[in-house]
Amino acid sequence: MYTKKVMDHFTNPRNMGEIENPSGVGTVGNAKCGDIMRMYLDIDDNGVIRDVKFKTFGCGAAVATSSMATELIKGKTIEEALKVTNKAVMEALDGLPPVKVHCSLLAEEAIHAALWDYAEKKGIKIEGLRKPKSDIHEDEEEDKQDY
Amino acid sequence: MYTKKVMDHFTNPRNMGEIENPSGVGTVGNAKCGDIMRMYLDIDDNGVIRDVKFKTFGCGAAVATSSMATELIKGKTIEEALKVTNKAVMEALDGLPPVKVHCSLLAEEAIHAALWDYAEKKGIKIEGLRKPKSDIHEDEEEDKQDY
Amino acid sequence: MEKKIYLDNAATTRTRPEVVEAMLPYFSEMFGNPSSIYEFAMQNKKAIDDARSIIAKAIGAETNEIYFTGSGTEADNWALIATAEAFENKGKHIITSKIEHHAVLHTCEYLQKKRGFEVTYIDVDEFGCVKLDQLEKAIRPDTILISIMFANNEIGTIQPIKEIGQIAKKHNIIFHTDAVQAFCQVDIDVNELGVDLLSASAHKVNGPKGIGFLYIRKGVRIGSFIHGGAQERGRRAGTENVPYIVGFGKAVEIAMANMKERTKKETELRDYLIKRILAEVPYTRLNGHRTKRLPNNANFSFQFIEGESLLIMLDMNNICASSGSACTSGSLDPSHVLLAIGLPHEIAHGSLRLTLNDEITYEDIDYTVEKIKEIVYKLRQMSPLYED
Amino acid sequence: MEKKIYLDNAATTRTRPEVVEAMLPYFSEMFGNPSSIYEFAMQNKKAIDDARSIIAKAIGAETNEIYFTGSGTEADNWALIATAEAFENKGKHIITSKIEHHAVLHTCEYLQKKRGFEVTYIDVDEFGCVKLDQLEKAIRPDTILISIMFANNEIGTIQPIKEIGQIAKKHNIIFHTDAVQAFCQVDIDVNELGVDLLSASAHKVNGPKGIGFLYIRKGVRIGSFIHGGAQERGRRAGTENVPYIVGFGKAVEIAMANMKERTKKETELRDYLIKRILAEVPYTRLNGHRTKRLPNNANFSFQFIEGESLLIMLDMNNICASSGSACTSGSLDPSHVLLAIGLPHEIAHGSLRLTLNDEITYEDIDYTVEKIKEIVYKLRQMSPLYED
Ligand SMILES: Cc1ncc(COP(=O)(O)O)c(C=O)c1O
Ligand SMILES: Cc1ncc(COP(=O)(O)O)c(C=O)c1O
Ligand code: FES
Ligand code: FES
Repeated sequence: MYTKKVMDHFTNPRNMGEIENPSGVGTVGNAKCGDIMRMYLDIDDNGVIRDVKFKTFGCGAAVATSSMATELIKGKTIEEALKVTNKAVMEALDGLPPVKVHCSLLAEEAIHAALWDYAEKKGIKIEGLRKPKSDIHEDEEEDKQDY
Repeated sequence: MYTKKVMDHFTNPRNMGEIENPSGVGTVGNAKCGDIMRMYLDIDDNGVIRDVKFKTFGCGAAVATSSMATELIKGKTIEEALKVTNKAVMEALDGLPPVKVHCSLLAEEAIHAALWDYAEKKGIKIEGLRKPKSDIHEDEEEDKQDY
Repeated sequence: MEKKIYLDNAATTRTRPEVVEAMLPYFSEMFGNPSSIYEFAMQNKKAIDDARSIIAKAIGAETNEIYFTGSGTEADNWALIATAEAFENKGKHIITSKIEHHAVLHTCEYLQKKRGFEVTYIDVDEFGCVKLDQLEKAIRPDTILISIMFANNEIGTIQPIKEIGQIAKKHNIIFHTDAVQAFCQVDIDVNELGVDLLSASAHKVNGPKGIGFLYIRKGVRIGSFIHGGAQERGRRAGTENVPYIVGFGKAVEIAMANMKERTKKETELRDYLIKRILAEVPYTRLNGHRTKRLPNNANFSFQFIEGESLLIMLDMNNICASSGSACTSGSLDPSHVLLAIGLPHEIAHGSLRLTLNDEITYEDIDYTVEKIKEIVYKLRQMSPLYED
Repeated sequence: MEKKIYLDNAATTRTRPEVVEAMLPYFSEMFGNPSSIYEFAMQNKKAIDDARSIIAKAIGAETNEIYFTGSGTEADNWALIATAEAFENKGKHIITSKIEHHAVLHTCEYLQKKRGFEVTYIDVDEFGCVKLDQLEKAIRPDTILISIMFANNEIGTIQPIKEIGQIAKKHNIIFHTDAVQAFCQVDIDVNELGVDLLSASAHKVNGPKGIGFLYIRKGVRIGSFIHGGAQERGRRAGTENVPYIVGFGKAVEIAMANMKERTKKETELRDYLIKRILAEVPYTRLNGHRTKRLPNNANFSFQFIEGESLLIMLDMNNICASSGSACTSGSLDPSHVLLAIGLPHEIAHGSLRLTLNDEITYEDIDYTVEKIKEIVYKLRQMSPLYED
């Protein structure tokens, strides 16, 4: 059901763990399946993401997308990180089964939540960042029959 | 589905044919399945059935019961012939499948019809013989589920 | 055992050895439940999808428009009952024909008696063709479904499906066709024909007994008939019969590959059989349409004789045949199909259906014709209706 | 392929080679339609009757109380829908439990939404046992059916069927039990238990997928669910799946013959597995009843981890297992059964069902326990819920 890349990131997740005293940390839950993801960011003074770690309680897709998402934002600026959408993560993983698309939203939201935490701590405003909901959910599938 | 005896009487029916100038002839039809049986009797002055022939348009069971019924009444008196019930015919054939029980009524009724014809021609009354219906039918099965 | 001449291929067919071969690995080796998550079972999901796409292609459908069922009968029940339930707010009137299979007729009866539906049964002409003008006139504002079989299982008549599809479309009514007998015997393209729902069954095309499918056109929103697990994309519950699905796929693959050649051969044999019987057995008629008929179907009425006796005697001569449809052989009523084409009761009773396959030879047909001649003669001698 | 340790026998089982052997002749040799009149097909009728009587004996029923269906799910649908239709004049209330299989739950939902029935879903206690007092209190004058499963497919809890039978009898209500998981695993005598309708499925007892049966007590007058031909004494239409019926008979014959020995062995292994897991994996609970459980079922919740990840990692180690029931693995909801026994959402998510067969060895169990320990440890390291 999962692609090779998903399986690779699932079995050998990159950047799994915690960061002590992170610049920002965000935890989001998926209302749809009850799964949870926490993202830790270490951001330097130039707004570059020096390090990123995650912890995930979730399915294979959730673990793999967290892992891939951290890879995609590591070393990037905040602005660049904001452009990493769940679609980009999925593409980097060679796709997810339709029923698992919503899992990838978890990663996107967790990054946003961690950035929001960073901005609040710093007392700054990040252009284009909305306050993340603690529970995310995707729009209803268009046609339930199609998966 | 049929016993050996039924198959024997079906493939080699006894007394199949017609009698010219019969003492009595009766034709009955089965309202249930549309099948038809005609019985010819040759009865001597002592009321003994000297010869009997039949013709049947019907299923294997109808042919076999006609054949067996003629065997059972041949050489018998009218009174004895009246005692040959469809049950007796069935027993003599080692039984019929439940769905075919009604076929054996055809033979019983055909004998009665031929005897009735004989009695009318002779202007006599035969004890215990009712006017046969031209269409016979059995009582409805008790439990349709049981076959 | 002596050689059997099996002329009852409309009742059921031999499962091809290649089909059995294809199914075998899925019993004791790849036996996983296709809904399971592990690799061992996921291969079965793929096997199912492959079969589904073979079958979809055979009727010009999309793969995800095919839903496997436990029989042709279940597919018919599903089509009728779920459509009735989905559209009963729009109306409770259904149109079908007098010569449908019992899988449709008895389901209609159920909808009438238990669910408050009204059903109009359209007449057929003497050849068994549904009367199109009557059909169109029967349409009412509350008509929600037209169900007309593709080809009849007794007399083989092929219906004007395309015309019916156009009528249904014009009036915006769902169109179901029971194609159990037609599938892999005649060309079918659901889009060209305007069919919304189509039923078929594997055991009529050299697949196993106990599996069928329902084609549901994308966008036709009917519910489930069997409720439970999320199999078949949530529309037909029950652990998938992986071996039979694979076998069905294989059977269709073979049947579609050899269809042209096979039906040509069968048509020739059929016409030879019909010609000889009509020429050599007096008081005999062909039932069904002379040309708009299934390539493998011949159906005769022999006056003055009764069907069961004929069948038993053919059986004693190693010829397997039937009079009505197999599933009603427990019944004593004359065939509703033969009555519908106007045969009187006694003549309907003396009917014989011979349905060929591509292994039947001219020799087999010659032998069968000779036996029929002998037996019909013998039974007529026995018949009170026959005066010679 | 490396050796697989198949611990998902509640999802489906391997079809026994002896069963395949028994079915084989009915595909390409004795392929006749059992409803046909000729000898060639009549032997199949007998084969069906033989299988039917083996199965009847296995539950203490009469031969003609067994009706073959296309799956366990179909049997459940039939029992519920036909009973609802037969008795709706008496009342439109049904009682079932919160932990039924979806084949029952979704059919109840259908009856509620589409057919105007009311359904009461009885609670279970923390071990998954149906609350009898609540059940009896739920009975109303218009209650027509009680449907409680014999044993649960996820947590293995065996229900007090005899007591429920007595309650049903006392109130003159039809009692159906879904025995798909219990059949051939625990002793069943329909008369002793007071069961009126019972469903089972072949593929859970080493038979093929796609065949089940419904036991209908003589005198319980419910109609058909699938309408059409006169098969199964007029109660279940569709050409009989002769090979699978024969195979089902064979599977039951074997399963009943070795039941005592097999379940004893499975129970020992099960208890060994449970003991080790509870002792060696911290933050773990056993779901279901400690002793009133299926001999081959073990179900655990591992706190802080999520089921799918666990299953995939087990799969990578050649262990086939499941979390909920296979047929809902497409769904993201946590198991309704685990929620019903009171587990919070996150704990329900981390559940693992291991279901044995009699080929599993102590060695297999030891290997499995070691792998579970490793994987649970690894996943907990990854979990934001786990603080060590
Ligand atoms: C308790 C229970 N009921 C019903 C079913 C459905 O049986 P089937 O897969 O044969 O439709 C299953 C298993 O799938 C089950 O475990
Ligand atoms: C026209 C037609 N419809 C439906 C069916 C039923 O198919 P199945 O036997 O697979 O239930 C048959 C044959 O039995 C048929 O000939
Ligand atoms: S199912 Fe919950 S994150 Fe994938
Ligand atoms: S069925 Fe008509 S007499 Fe037997």
